[in-house]
This record gives sequence, C-alpha cells and structure tokens, in this order.
Amino acid sequence: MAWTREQMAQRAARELQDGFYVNLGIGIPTLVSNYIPDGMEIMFQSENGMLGMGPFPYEGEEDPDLINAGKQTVTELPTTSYFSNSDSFGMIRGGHINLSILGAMQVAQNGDLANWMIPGKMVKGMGGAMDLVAGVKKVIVVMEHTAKGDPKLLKSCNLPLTGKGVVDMVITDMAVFRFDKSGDTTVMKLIELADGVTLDEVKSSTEAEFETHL
Amino acid sequence: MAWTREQMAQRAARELQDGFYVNLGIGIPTLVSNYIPDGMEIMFQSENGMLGMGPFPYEGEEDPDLINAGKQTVTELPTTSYFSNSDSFGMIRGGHINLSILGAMQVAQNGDLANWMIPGKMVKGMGGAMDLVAGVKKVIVVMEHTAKGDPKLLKSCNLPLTGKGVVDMVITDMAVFRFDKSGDTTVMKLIELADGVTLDEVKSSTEAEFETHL
Amino acid sequence: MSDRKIYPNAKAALDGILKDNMTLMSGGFGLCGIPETLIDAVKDSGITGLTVISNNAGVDGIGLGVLLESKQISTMISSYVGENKLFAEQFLNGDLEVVFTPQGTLAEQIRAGGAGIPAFFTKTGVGTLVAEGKEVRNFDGEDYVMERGLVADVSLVHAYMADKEGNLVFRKTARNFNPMMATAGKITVAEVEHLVEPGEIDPDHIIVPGIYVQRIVHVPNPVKHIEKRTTRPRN
Amino acid sequence: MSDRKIYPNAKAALDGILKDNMTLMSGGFGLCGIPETLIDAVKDSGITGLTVISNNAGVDGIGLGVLLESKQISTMISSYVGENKLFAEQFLNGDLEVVFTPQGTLAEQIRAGGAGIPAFFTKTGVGTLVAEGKEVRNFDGEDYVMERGLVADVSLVHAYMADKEGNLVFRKTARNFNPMMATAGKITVAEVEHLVEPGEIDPDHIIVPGIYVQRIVHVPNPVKHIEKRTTRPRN
Repeated sequence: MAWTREQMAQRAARELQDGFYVNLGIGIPTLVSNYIPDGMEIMFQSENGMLGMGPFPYEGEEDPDLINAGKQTVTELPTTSYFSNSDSFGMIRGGHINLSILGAMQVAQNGDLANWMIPGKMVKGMGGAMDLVAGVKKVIVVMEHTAKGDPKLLKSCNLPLTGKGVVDMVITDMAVFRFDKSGDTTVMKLIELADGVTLDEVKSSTEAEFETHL
Repeated sequence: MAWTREQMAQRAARELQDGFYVNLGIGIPTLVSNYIPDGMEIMFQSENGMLGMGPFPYEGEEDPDLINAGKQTVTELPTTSYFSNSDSFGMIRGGHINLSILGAMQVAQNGDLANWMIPGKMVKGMGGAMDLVAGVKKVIVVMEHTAKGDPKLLKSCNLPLTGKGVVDMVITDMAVFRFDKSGDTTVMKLIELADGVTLDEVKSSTEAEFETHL
Repeated sequence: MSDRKIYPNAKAALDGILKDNMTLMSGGFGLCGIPETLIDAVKDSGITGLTVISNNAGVDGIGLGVLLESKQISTMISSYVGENKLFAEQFLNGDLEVVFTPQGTLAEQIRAGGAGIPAFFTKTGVGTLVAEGKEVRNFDGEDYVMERGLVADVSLVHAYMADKEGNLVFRKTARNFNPMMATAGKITVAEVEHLVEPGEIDPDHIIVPGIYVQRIVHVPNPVKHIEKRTTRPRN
Repeated sequence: MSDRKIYPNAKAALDGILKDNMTLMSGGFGLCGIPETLIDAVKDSGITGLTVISNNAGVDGIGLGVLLESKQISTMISSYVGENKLFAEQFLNGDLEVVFTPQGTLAEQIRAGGAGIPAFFTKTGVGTLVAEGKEVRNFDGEDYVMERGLVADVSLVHAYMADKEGNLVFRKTARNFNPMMATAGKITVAEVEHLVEPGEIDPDHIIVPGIYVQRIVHVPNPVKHIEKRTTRPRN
C-alpha cells in the first residue's frame, strides 16, 4: 500500500514547470520523462554534453556516438545541442539547470545527501552527482523510504556526503518531504502521504525529525 | 644610418621558425608578416578570436564580421578557425602561442615592459597586451630606440607596467638586445648593431645597463 | 516548439527587465558583433546609472557610444576604449568611472561568472596596477593574481542565427565576447540576423545552447559598421 | 599546407614521446569518443607507471581497460570507474591509486590547465571528502573549494574529422572530454575518422583549433562500442 516506482516518478513529474531544463539521474528518476504533462515543454540535459535529449532509439538505429550520462543509447531532437563536458558542467555549476532529480542512499534532516560511496566496499566514483547537487537550482531525491527495513531519512548521514544541505525535496514510496531553508537552519517538512500510507507508518520508518504539514 | 621600419620588421622576421603560431601587435610588428621566409609556414593569431589570419581584403570585399584585433578588415585562409575571446585568451595565457611581437613605450634592463598608459594623459586601456606578455612563450619588442631623443631602454620603467620581466628580445632601429633570465636575475645583452650604427652610439642612446656580446 | 522566447521588436524584448543602476553586459569587439538594435532600445528606455561590462565602448554615435552621449552609463568595465571621444571627456571630468581590465582577464571573468566559478588565478597583470589590492599567490614557483567572476542582470548579445529554442551560432570574428556573455546574464536577450525553426541548425555547430537565451528578437539585415577599412590593391 | 602533423599509424604518432611514469590524458566518456587505437599503441609500447587522467577507465579488454590489464597504469584520476572489474581488483589490493574527482571539477581542471589557470574555486564537493585538505573560502556568503588546473605530458584524443592543420570537429556526444584534453597536453595526438584538406571544414564549425594538435593519425572506420544498448519498440 505505497507508491510504485511509476507512481513516484509521476509524483516527481508534478514538480516540472513549462520551459524547465532538467537533469535526470539513473533509475526511478529516468522514468519521470514518461510523465511530462500535456503541452509542457521540458528539455532534458545529459551531463556528458547534450541538451534536448530524446527517447531511446528504435532497434537498429543505435548510434555509438550518441549516449546519455548513463552510457545508454539515446536520440536527438530538433532542439538538441551538443557541447563539451566543461561546457556542460559550466551549465550545471552556473545554476542554469532548473531541476535535478536523482536517487540517494541517505538523506539527512538538514538536507545532506549521500549517494556515491560505501566505505570498505568497492567505490565506483561520484561521476557528476556532486556537481549536480551543488549547482542545480532545485534538487529532488526520489528513493525507497527504507533499505531492507532500515530508514534512509536520517538525523545525520553516516555515509560520505555527496553534498551538504543540498536537498530541496524527497519523494519516497511512502511520502513527500520538503526542506525549507532560512539562513543556516533547514526544516524538514512532511507535506504528503502516499496512497494508503498513514502518518504513523511514516514516523516509524523515518529516523529524521520532521514537521508535519499535511 | 639606422634601420628603417621595414628593416626592423625584417630583422624580427628572422626570429620566426617553421610552424610557429604568432601574434603581431599594431604598427611595425604588423609589417613582419611581409617577410616570412620562403617555405616557412607561419600562422597568425588575432586575439579577438581568429587563428590563421589572411591579408587585407581587396577593395569591395571587406566583411564587417571579419576584423583583426586592431579592428582592421582582414581575410580568411584555408587553415582559419574562429573562436570566442575566452577561448582566444585561453590559447594565449595557456602558453600555446610561440611568439608575440609588439611595440613598447619603455623597456627596462630587467625585462619589464610599459606600453599601455601615460598617467595624467588620456588612458585608452591595455586591451590584450597584458595577457599576451604574460602568456606567450617568447616576447619580442620592436620599437624606436629613443623617443624625441630620450632613451626608451631604461634602468627601470617609470610608466605603469604592462608586465614584469616579460621581454625576451628588443629590436630597435639601432640594435638588437637579448634578455637572458636565470633564476631571479635577468641580463640584458647587446647582440647586434644595425647597419652603420656604432657601439658608442648605442651606449649614448641607452640608459639601461647591458653587456655587449657582438 | 512554441514561440515563447520570440519578441516582436527590441523594445518588447527588453520590456520589464530594465531598471536604473543595473549591470548590463554587451557583446562585440569594436563595432563587430555588437547588439546595436538592443543598445538603441536601452537608450530609448531612459534608464540611467548603468554599469556596463563590454570590451569596448563603441564610437561616437554608434553602439555604446549612444549611451555615453545620453549619460546613461556611470561605470564601464572594459579593456580598451580608445576610439571614443565622448568617453575621454566624461572619464577625465569624472562623470564616468572606468575599471580597466586586461582583455583576457575580462573574457575569463565573464566565462567564470556564467560557469559558477566565483574566482580564479591568472598570471596576467601580476606586478602591475591591475593586481593592486588583489591577492597574489605563488603556484609552482610563479606568481598569479586572483580575479573574480562577473555576472550581469541582463546580457545583450548579437548572433548570426538562432532557432526558436534560442540555440545560437555566430559568424567569423563577430563571435568574440557574445558566447560568454550569453552565459553570464541572469536574463540574456539575443538580437539575431536569421531566425529559423529548431532542427535547421546542425546540433554539432551550435555555439550557445538555448538554455542561456531567454529572449530573442529578429533583426534582419542590420547595418554593420567597419571601424578601420583596410584593403590591398588588386595587382 | 604541408603534412608535417600527419603520421602513418598510431605507433609512429606516439614515437619518441612516451616514457615510463608520464602523465597521459585520454578523451572519451564511457566507451564513446575514446582514442582506442592510440591506447592500444600505448599498450604495445610497454611503458609503465602511468598516471592517466580520464573520466572513466574503459571496460575489461576495451580502451583503458587494456592498460589496466597489462598493469601499465599506477594512478587514475577519474570521476567514475564502475564498469571495470579489473579496476576493482587492482584498486582493492592497492596496485592502483585512484583520485576520485567530481566530473565537473575534472572537466574544469583540464580546461583550466590548457588555459593557463593554475587554480579556481567551485562549490562542488564543499563539505565532502573531496574538499579535505583543500582550501575552502567564502565568496559572497557561500563556501567554495579551491581546485588546481591539470596538464599532461601527452593528451590522446579522438575526433570525427580533422584537416591537415589539425583543426578538429567532433560528432554528437563523442565530443565530451576531447576538446579540453586537446588543450591541456604538452603534446596532443589526435586519432581522426576523417582527414581532409584545410578549407574543407567551415572555420565557424571548428571546435579545436589546430594549434592544440601536434600529431594526427587517420583511423578510418574504427570499431565503435556501445556500452548499454537501449532501444524502444516500434509501436
């Protein structure tokens, strides 16, 4: 009785606004592109050097020179432009992307985000995640509420951080939280419950302290 | 009984090497492009965003979108590329240009150069000169030996500097000097006299202290 | 593709985004690639106290020269302003403040501002007036001066062609400062000689992606000025 | 135009410029736009102790994966190396040092190295492991970490087309890290799919001017690998 991956993506898509430039992480965030509201123009950026990313190609039309940041084959649109990685991250770091939607291992009540490294296990690297959370105007995390029953929304992250105080919203299978920043303080607010999920269920699955604004 | 402007440019052209990328300042330095030795390939950079600069256009073929750093109409060559000013000065500051030939108001025996400003008079600005002298591998100054009889090669510059210790060679109408740097010390060496000019004449027209290596 | 970014004329393209004492960037090098139509519309708006970031200041009666004439500019950040007589007069009698900046440093400051780099080090200007009051630091045995990134409230640029998404291309040396300035304006307004549908420009040839361009005005067949007409004889 | 920059094959193009313990930059993102022919020639050279700056490390048996297999690399400076099993093994048993760098910081470090910028500030990584031991400074109320520019003894890049002057163009997302790396190598070697005469590429479309390219090898019809073949059904 919680949201499916598709429903989480659908909920995230409600944060889109007409004309937005958006960067989607791999996994559930990728699904958001299936739920763009009718009549809305959204441009997707891929940090390896592409703005205006189209859908996967038809079989047989894959182009090895045309991939997204997840190394998947994609296609071009009439609005597409290509650029170097340094230009791409100038765009990201310079605050020109409206929205980044990405996954996480842990989020803390102060907006800290951890999603790149588990010490002692193999480390793959942070890729572009640290730049995205530091530079993009609004950062939405879409993730399962718990991992094997353990809360992922914590008082403070115990994994190495991807960014400090960078999260603006978290969408899980159980609920939606907003992180309101004023000055140096951040308040985590529960603003929505998934269909059929109760406040008590959210509370018992969440270590982070949050205000309830339903 | 000294070198003409054309002869000074000719002498400067002897410093060219095959395959060099060169930036020429306005005035006498511009004339250097008339004396490229036969069979030598030289590419001229214009700091407003062009590499591979061609000669002035034929009358009637001027293109307002195609000018050099002196705002003069020029032409394109088969090797030409265009780029932005930031890319152009990345090229200059990054040490990719082999040679910069430019004019000067004053040069000091330690290689200091002043060529952009006379306090109390109207100031036009330094343009790209400070970047060129700081970034280009070899800097050659081509100038008259004196200004209204006053030496321009000084113990130290009294005009505001364009760059500190940046000059590698000075070619005047009377002589050629090399600036040898080792560690923190620079030695100014007279290495050539212009046709019909004597060492005594050079000495009496030069305030800077120099060694003679003729 | 909607026409959301397209404005019918320069006045409309600047409507609601101009105010006194704002910072403007203006593209171009000399009179080459300047957003002349937009500059004229700034003049007509009557706003004053402008800080203008531009490599040059136009000439008397053309480009930024018209905003000097109308005394709408209080500060210029430029590398070279030698071609403008009014400029000299206003500068010498103190009506105009000028921050002289080496051309490469200026270009890099604008590029940095657009790319989220608040400061960087360069060897340009070390030991000169330009470095006074700034941090100088030694890296690997050489001294460098720290320079700050620059941004603007509004950037005005001139492009050869745009599609309706705002993807821009430039022609020859009219590119100059326009691409970086497009990235460094909180709002960027582009005047373009040719306006086409998305897909008409090869995406490998686009110099400025449309994300940087908020407003577009089509200015077909603009008058282009030549500052120094130099030619060679046909033998 | 002479053929001075043209070499008959990858081995010849690398002749005399490779040595043990040198720093190499290698373009590409994943397996897209990698200088695979040049990497294979580095393998054949047998040099060891390499520091390699590259966003990724290839996959087992392809690209930089072959230099990991042959244990020629001692240090990688990369943002993401997840696709390579050998990598994991060598990293965990200490044979390989890895400097993990955020992708945007890495791209900017390379661009800075080529452009004569020894250091710059970025907000990426502030408050994380990446900022440890580095200067953090507040500009206008926000914290930034100082990062250094990067250069290489030799840069290896892949381009779609070059003219004989070394002017380069790239195709779609195969551009990625190649342009900046071309500027940051003391010597840059480009493998190119198409080699043409000067003048055949529109000078407004050139991405890397030839000044940055010292050696060119023509590699027609290279095998291009797809890491993750994703498709959609035709309705």
